[in-house]
Amino acid sequence: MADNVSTSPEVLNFPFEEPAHQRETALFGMWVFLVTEVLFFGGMFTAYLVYRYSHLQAFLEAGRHQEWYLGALNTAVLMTSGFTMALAVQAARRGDRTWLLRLFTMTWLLGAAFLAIEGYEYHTKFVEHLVPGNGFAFTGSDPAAAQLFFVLYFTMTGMHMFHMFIGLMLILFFGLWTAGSTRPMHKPNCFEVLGLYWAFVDIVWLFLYPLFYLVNPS
Amino acid sequence: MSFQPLPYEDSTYAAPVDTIFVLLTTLCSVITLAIFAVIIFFCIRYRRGSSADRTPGPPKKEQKIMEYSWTIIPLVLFLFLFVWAADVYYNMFSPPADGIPIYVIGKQWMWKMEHPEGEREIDQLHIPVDRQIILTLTSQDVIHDFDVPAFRIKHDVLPGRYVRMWFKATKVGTYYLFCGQYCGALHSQMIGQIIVMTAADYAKWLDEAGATTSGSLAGEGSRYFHELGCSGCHENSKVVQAPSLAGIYGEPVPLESGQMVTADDDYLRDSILLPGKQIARGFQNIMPSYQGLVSEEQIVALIAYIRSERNTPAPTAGSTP
Amino acid sequence: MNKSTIEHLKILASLFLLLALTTAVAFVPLGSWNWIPNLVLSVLMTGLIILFFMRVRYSAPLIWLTSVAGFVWLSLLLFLIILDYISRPWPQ
Amino acid sequence: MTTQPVHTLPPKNYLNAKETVASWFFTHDHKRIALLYLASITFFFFIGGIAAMLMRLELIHPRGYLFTSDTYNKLFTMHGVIMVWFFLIPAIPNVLGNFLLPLMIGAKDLAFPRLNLISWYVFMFGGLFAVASILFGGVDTGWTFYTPYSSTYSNGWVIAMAVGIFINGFSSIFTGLNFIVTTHKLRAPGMTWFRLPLFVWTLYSTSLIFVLATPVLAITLFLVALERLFGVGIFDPHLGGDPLLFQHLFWFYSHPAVYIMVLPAMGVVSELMAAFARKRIFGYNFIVYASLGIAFLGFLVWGHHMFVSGESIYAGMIFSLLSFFVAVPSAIKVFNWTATLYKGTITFDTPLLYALGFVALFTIGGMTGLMLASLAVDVHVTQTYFVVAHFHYIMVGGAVMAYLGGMHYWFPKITGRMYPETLARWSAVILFVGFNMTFFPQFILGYMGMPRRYHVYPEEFQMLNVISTLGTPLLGIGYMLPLGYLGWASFFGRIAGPNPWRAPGLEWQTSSPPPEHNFSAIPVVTTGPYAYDLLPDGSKSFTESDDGG
Repeated sequence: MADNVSTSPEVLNFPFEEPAHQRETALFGMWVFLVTEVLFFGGMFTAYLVYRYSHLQAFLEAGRHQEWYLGALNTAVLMTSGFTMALAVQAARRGDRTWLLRLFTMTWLLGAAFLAIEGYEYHTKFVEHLVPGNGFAFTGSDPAAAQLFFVLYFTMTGMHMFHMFIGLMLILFFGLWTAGSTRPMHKPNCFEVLGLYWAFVDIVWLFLYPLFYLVNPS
Repeated sequence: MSFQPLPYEDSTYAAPVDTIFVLLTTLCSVITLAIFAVIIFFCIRYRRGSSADRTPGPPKKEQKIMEYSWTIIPLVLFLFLFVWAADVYYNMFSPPADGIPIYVIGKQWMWKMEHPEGEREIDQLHIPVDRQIILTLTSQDVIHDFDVPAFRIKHDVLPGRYVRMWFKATKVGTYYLFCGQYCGALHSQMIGQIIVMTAADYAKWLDEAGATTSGSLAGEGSRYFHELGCSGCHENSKVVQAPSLAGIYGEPVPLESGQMVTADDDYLRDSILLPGKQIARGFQNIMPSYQGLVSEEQIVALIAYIRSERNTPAPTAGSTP
Repeated sequence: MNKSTIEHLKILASLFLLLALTTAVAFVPLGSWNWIPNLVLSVLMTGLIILFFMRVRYSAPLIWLTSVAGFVWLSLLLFLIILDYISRPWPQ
Repeated sequence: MTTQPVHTLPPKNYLNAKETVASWFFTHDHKRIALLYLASITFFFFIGGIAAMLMRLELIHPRGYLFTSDTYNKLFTMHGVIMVWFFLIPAIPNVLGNFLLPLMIGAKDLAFPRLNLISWYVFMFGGLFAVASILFGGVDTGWTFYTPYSSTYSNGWVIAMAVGIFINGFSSIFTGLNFIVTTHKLRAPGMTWFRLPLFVWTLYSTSLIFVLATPVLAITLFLVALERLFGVGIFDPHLGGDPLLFQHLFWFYSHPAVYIMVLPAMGVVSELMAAFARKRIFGYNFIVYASLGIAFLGFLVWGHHMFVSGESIYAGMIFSLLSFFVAVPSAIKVFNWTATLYKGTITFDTPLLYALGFVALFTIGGMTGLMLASLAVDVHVTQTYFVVAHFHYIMVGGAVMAYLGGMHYWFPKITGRMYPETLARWSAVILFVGFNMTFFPQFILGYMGMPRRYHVYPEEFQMLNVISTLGTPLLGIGYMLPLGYLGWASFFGRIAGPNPWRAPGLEWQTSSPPPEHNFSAIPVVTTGPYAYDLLPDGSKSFTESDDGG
């Protein structure tokens, strides 16, 4: 299996002339992009905190309807996928195609499991009439504010799931590309950038979990 | 309408606002003109081909001193004006205890005013000169803005919330009331008048206008209090399921959640529309919401009624849970 | 297993531990204040992920700086907005 | 007496390196992408400009006979949206910045050339939505999209417009990201941070704002669109929301956005001042720190747009105080430009005229900004024409003046040819006069109390409105003239040679127009910027043609 662990010369994109320079630049670029992502989600977190402050009672009541164990399970799933992804990046750096593909498969399956659990949760919300809009039914002190909680819940987890979905597509794409190519892996930076993205998606969830599932767990 | 260009001073704010404005303008103009003068002077003196001395300038240390001094001196002057302007601003939005309370409701695209005596006006507000007027503003739909340039007052009128400001007109006359916040198609036609009258004229106007109204705003509120069924629970004589509202206005209310709130306009409004939001200690959340069942005018009247009862002592028996 | 894999495993174990802790904390009756320890623990977990899974611990200072910049900026936004809300009640 | 040196265009340059249409639309060359942006924003500028002209025409008469209220509202919304997001924000960064950043730091291109092209396509895609929403019937919310009007009550194509701006935001983000990474990673050997030209510093500061502020706007407009689409009430008070939250989030972006427009303008002016005074810029370090300071403080003052909106009056006081502080770095810059002229050798070529125009108008704009930052005064003049005049002085008087000054200064670098100097000087003067005539009366109108976004207004305001409207033809000529003669000169102007201004910046050390990859060999930098005193021969002489004169 010698060809699996060969380190190969990287492809250099214009205007770079050295692999190290290209790598540093690509990673820095990704980090700057993640800064924008932090603020993108940040706008929604701001809305959450403001409304939680203004409608504490309603948020506590609405939080009752969240299954904390599903959230905890999802957090664990996502953390594990972050772990496998981090290892996948290491494998890519070593040029270890076999392990890269194995770890990618695991990451992908864990990510898909996350989406499935989240989908189940959306389904229960639908059944309990907790989806904002005309069908929304909530008995509590302030249904409008409770609806706000669920609007934020669906928007923020929805936006997070959208990011997960993109991540899964990218893993699939890079995985098939790696599996289908017999050439040594010549673009290791792609995997590192993808790894950063995936870890960021994890981080967003680490904040969504306490804010939506641990508000008032029973 | 007696609308004159600068300077017109028709409320108690006009003088301080204009003074700050004039001071700022002077200070800014002096700085601006000084910069322009220096630029023009340099441009002429150091134009290409002039024989001006161009040996290197002052040493580095002086350069730094210059940088610091032209930064810090104007800043200190401006900070002085900041404090002054902030003080006037604070004053504008801190209504005094006594004054004529007037409720203003904005809607696309008109102003509805309600006097404590029960007079209602559309796009017009009659007020006496030299009296403190306390405005409580709210909107039925989008954000509007109560803007009277002659009085130097302006504040957004928000849906779902009361904002308060006050002023004292110092001159008899008719003044423009604009909507200062873009509110839709006829935004620029949402113009009203503030009619400032002498005390005598105002009393006369109240009498004449009063002939067509059905009593004071509080009286009207009292009627709604019974018609809408509030009295069924909130009147002292009945079984105690709900807190008595006599004497509650402006007083602290302990809540179930352990917090204390003041029973101000906003609290009362919320309690009518969202009774479960802040539950008074010792009571249960059994009151139905009146959202969609009462108009902004009715809420205002109800609040005026509760306010008028503020001096009625709360019955001691009613407050035990 | 190489050294790096072992390190990753340790981090994953710590993350699970913190997850258990944050979940447990949510059940402690603190009135409505559980969110503060919860968020602190989330920040801790984030720190672990950033430092190890995202390799910032082994990166140049520029990356360190960038990795916190977004959070610092977000806290500016949050701070000034919350400032408005908590001081909203007007003088009577 | 020497004869004027005869220059020829370099036979191979970025303009003729490849000649197919596809080679333009799929180019990765930052210089060509800059020209793509130039064409697009010029197009948008004229759309926004026509809307402005129609508005001024309507305002001649106090009863507004020309348009219905609805049409007028759509016009000012269109003017605002197009001018802010599709002209002013991309103007200097995406045209001049794109063209010059790699040249100025001695790089072959931006760090991510493909992303740069994608950024343009994203920009155009966003523009498509914006233009479509106008063509289908327009939006009447004002460029500020205040809720609940925009989310519930308006009947216009708000969602399409919001989507357009959302997409446009990603173009800004990509550009900002690219600039930041390029500045960090692709500087030529010897180009240390404190040898960077000030224009690069301001582009860097601007990019920080792009990256840190734009995502918040994107998510805010996304929430508005969501609320409108599903009627779920995120900012609607009847459903528990708070319209002020929208304003906070909106101005968290839109206040720094003003600095996106004006910071690079300041950078351009710094370059021009040094070039036409033939001197090192005064207080280079102070200007650098001031740029970063503006970018930072600019994030902390958004609440001054909301002094009368219902935000807490204590928050108002804090925002007011911070707003006074943001004036400090701006003032430092104005003082430093003035000091740069001291003991210079000044020639009054068109770019300097624009730069001086910038300083004058920006100073007036900044000073009136201080009045607006003063709480009690703001209560009186906010949401009136005073504010309109103030931000036009900053954004049009400031940013557009500097943009045109920069376009003239770097025109020979971009096209290899010179523009007609006399005509250009006249055009700058006409623009300056027209601008002041249009916008100065609006300060007075504002203090008299005329609210903005009014097209039916009391008769007392008519005189000043007429004067303001009379200024617009001059303003229009001031914009049309450069479009005409710069367009002409791109093909028929005198050939300029590599360094017509005899400037020491790296962008002048390569041919004009530059070759496809900017430099034949990556330059090595040994001195700081603006080393006019170190120029080998005749540093005091200005243009080559003047050598013997």
